[in-house]
Amino acid sequence: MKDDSASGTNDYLEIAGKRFRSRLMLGTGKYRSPEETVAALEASGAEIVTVAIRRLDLDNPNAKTELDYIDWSKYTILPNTAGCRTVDEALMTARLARSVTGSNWIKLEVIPDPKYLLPDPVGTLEAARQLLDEGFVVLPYMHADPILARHLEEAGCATVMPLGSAIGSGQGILTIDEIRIIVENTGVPVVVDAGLGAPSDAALAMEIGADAVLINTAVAKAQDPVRMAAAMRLGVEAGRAAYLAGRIPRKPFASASSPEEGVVRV
Amino acid sequence: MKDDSASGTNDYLEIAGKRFRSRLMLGTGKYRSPEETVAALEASGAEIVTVAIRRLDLDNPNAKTELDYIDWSKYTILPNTAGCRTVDEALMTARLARSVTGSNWIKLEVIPDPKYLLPDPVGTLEAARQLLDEGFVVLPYMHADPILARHLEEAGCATVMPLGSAIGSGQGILTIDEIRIIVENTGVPVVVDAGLGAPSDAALAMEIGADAVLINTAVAKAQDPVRMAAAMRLGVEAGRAAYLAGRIPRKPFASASSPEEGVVRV
Amino acid sequence: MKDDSASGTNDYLEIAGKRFRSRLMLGTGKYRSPEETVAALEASGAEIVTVAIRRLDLDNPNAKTELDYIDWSKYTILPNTAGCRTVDEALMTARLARSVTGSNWIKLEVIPDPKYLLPDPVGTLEAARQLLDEGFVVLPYMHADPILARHLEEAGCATVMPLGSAIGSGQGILTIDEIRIIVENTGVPVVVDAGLGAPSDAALAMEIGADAVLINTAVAKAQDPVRMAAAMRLGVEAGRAAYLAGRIPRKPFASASSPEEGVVRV
Amino acid sequence: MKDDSASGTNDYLEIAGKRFRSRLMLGTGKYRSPEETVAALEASGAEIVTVAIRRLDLDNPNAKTELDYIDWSKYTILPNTAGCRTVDEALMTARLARSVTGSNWIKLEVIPDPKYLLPDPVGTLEAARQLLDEGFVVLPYMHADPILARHLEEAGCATVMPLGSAIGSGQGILTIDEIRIIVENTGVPVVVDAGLGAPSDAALAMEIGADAVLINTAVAKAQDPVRMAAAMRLGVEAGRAAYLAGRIPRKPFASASSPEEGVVRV
Amino acid sequence: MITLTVNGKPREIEREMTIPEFLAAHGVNPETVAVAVNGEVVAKERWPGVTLRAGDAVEVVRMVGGG
Amino acid sequence: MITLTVNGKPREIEREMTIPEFLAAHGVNPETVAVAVNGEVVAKERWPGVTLRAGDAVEVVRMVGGG
Amino acid sequence: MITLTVNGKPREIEREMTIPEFLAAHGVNPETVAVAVNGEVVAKERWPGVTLRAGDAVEVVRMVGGG
Amino acid sequence: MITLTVNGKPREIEREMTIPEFLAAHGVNPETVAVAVNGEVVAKERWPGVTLRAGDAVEVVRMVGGG
Repeated sequence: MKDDSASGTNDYLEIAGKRFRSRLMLGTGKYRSPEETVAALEASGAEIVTVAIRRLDLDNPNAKTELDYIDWSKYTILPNTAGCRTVDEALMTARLARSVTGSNWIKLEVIPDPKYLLPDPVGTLEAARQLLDEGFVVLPYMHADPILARHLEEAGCATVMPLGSAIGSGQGILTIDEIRIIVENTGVPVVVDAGLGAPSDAALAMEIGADAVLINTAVAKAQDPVRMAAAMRLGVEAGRAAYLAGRIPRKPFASASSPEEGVVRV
Repeated sequence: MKDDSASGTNDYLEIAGKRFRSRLMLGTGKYRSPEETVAALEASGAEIVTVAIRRLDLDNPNAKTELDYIDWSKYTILPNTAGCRTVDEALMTARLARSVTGSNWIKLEVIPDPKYLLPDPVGTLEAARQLLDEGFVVLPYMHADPILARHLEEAGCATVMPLGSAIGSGQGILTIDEIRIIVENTGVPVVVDAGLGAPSDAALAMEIGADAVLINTAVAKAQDPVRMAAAMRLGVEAGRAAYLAGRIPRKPFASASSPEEGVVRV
Repeated sequence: MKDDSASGTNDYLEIAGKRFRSRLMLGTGKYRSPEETVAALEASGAEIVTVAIRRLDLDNPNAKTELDYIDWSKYTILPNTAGCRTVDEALMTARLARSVTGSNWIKLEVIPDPKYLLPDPVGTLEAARQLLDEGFVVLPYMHADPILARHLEEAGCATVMPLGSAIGSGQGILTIDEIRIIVENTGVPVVVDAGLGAPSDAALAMEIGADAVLINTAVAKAQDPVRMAAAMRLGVEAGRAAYLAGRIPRKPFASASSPEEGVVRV
Repeated sequence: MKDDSASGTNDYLEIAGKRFRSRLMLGTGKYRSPEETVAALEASGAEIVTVAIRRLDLDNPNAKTELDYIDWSKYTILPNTAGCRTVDEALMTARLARSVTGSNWIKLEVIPDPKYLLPDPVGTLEAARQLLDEGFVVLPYMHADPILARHLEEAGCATVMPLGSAIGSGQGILTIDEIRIIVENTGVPVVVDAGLGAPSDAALAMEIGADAVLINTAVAKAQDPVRMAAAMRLGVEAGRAAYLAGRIPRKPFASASSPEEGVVRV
Repeated sequence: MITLTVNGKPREIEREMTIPEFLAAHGVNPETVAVAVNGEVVAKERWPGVTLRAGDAVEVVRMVGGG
Repeated sequence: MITLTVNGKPREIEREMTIPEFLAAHGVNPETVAVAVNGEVVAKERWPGVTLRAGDAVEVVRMVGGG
Repeated sequence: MITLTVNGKPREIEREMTIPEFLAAHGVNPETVAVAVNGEVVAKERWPGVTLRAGDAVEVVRMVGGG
Repeated sequence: MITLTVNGKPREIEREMTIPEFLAAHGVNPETVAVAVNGEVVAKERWPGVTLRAGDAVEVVRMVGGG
């Protein structure tokens, strides 16, 4: 973001004491090629990038992945515990993630159901508490439940990451009222994660006061991921600028934009 | 827009043979000061700017208006017939507009009802036909009625301008399905006018294939109109780029963004 | 409807001087069998029943249709001009309908587009004026355009029949704000036609003040059309009773239903 | 409900081994008079009726309340823990409720926030487990979180009671996708509680497969509560019948209800 | 043999005939149909006086289920 | 005179008394209330055996309309 | 003195005058306005040839901010 | 030959070996992986001191693209 950006020069996202100019976090899953991954990251302007932790294929241990093409000096790496169904799996994966990345940041996901991929409120809170005890910086993925957000913040999480709609669905933000309440009541950054399908969704998240968004599928699976990454960046910047600019209230009625007086009558 | 824009260098809006880089048309009503009007126009990147035609106060004929501060060499002026309740009033206002602006472009509005400010489909079509006969370039404001759009296009209008929601209401696009159908079936540019409240609305209009949007109240009445103008510009660019990039389909179900294989099990 | 009905004994729908207790009009297309058609009509409590006019197969002129099984002494027949793409086709079909049914009621449809099946505002108004001149009682199907509704009412139509959503789509009422405005401004009965998929849709139409609804596909194509007809009847009655009962306003915030004072504190 | 009801004679709601014909639970708060309370209960057909537990005013211990006018032999009483902010308050209130009503059914609410009145997922689960240990039949009020619903069912709750929208707001069902998932995955009855404003909302809850609804404010605060109670009854019956009848799928496109062949062409 | 256009398609009949004769010749119950000739609807009471001639465009319609 | 905390507020009574005596002294219909003492709900059949003493925290509740 | 209807209201002027004279008399910058007389817009090049007479309905309009 | 459970599946290795030996034997770049043994993550600096024995459950993981 340039100095003459629409959001202004002093507008930072701050997580666990670290400052970021970009409010768009990008995932690295599901791209068609490593080249696309790298170019999309570049176009997005993202500074925080998520990765997953998976078992190495010992019969083919040096197969390159998209991640080998990324210049990690440019990004803050955020490993996740995606795929973990239980607290124990999430704890183990988080610890392995810390070992492999050298970073203590973790995007915590405890997702018992493989069909709807919805996070477990109780398990997530339990795992968060344990990981916080172990010194992790925890960014928990969660249902857009304002009271759960409060519990996670009180436990010491660095952000809350409420979902907009089902992960990978592109349905946008179906939890808008809940996210408004979370924004109003939460002291740590609110990152809308899951379900965002287009820049309009990303802009909307920012307009209602979210601090950032995390996007993966909507970029990786777009017909032109690199252009979509640029579009998402613009959408996030647009929404943030609009939030700072103070939008007009929604009104149930019309009001003319041209003067009502002085019309030529026949 | 720079050459390295997200939409690409060859992406033009073309109306009546004239090409524009910006897809955001801006209105000039309701600003708090002339300075804000000028700065908002600048920040928006708009190339087409709407004005109204009103009776001169002969007792105070040289009162300056916001329009006196605008460098009109930079913009294509688009006078409207806002406030006209009948076909005859709209015709008279259009002819006066041509005389005062020296341009034959007219944003046609025939709005019989002062409360809901909804356009008259029959009167608009009748006035459009007359003005087209008289050599005007007609951009008609209309309900988002796909069959009416067809009539207006067949009559020779340069664009169609379906409403998103009640003018000035900031409710966004409540007519999304109709606008999709209009986009699919219309050969002239589709400009979504009225009701857009935030960049997310503008982006959405562009994502579903609209060619441009027209905004006034949402910028003029924002707490910081200049920043909101910049935000709207970004939103329009984001939506256009996403349209060109090809968004993922909306799906009713979840799909994981991280690999489902290879998760550490405990 | 019984005397102790939820809507009260003096609640009538009146169209062109004729009174009805039922506010559910039912179509007769697309059922799986004549028996189902008859039983669904019975279960629905409908008093006004729509039919289409089609060319007779002269090579098989006595093939029975579902309509031969209906006791027409119990119903007011309402022929439509469905399938007519132009004003002339609609006029011809209306005149043939009057000849074959002996009734001068006509549900007017002018639908140029075979894909989206959206009505032509200009053609519908033109045809309505002609048919009114010829003594028809005209019930025009229309886009939910409040100004068009006004034109049709001023022309002398007996009702207006705005669409809820695309015909046969079961999407419910996507035009809710427009229908509210039509209800507020229209003196003749407002009948919501097209798109209703379930009793909740029918109830909603009535709750916002519509005078009646017309349903076909949602009953005929339900898995159990007879039970769905009964369900729609209940839905319409529920919505009408709620309209008369005066619903609570929608509020953006919560308010407790139990007393806030006197809670046991620990 | 009569034998010839739209839902059929063998359609029961069963909670903790007890069978009910009515699927509408009614609250008793906020009515304007005891007479209205009694008449609304009667008109609603409700068999399960909620009450709150509050401290007695010892200086005026025999002040009559609306509840003194109700013939409790006709209803299953369901006391709630409304107003309780913590697990301990809810436990104490539940135990007092059992003592005062003689019934071990409890509608469990743990609501820490007095502004948004949203339930605590963690506290509710903890209180539910304790009350189940003490032999209560627990009907927990909850956010529409499918994983939380699973935890509560696994703990042994007799129902789950997800919210439609903010309590008392009349906004209807904003959590429709979540409730669908809960219905699909839950073995105990799903009762939609909070936010229902009109029969269309109640019908919608039943159409998507909820087993019952609980309503208070929308009846008590209607302009005519008794008629609204009757309307809600009809809405619930309509929605249940439609669920059993199998509604048509929502489709994004139109399909004609009259035959496409045989139209008179001019 | 003469040729009419009936319901949009050519149809041969033996000779010129009135509308009731035409309907009877095709086994059509006259109660259930309406008839137009050359774009004009013919009221039922006028049917006996209208003779169908070569080249006439005839519409014969009935009610069917519809919504 | 001794002082209890009843429903969150101090209340003086003449002397120590059992729950039924306390309710009767205040004109309360015992059928319609539940009672907790010092955080424990007291089952109705146990009321006669429970004496309220100075400093006891007593809750006396009833049903009211609620949803 | 003669009376015109200007912008919907009566307005007296000293004498009959052409449009440029009328505008000058009122201090109006002719660059910024359009003029209609009796329902017809008068093109600027025709202004000098059009004389405003008693009873004429005159519209003088300008651009203002609008959307 | 001894048998470990590696990443959930049985895997035979020649002999007991330390983690760095195990990784080297499989051609794994130790920079890119993390290792857990019997449910405990082993910090990289401790790898040389940990010997894998028959029946040990070993996890060897890497980063992959994910969201």
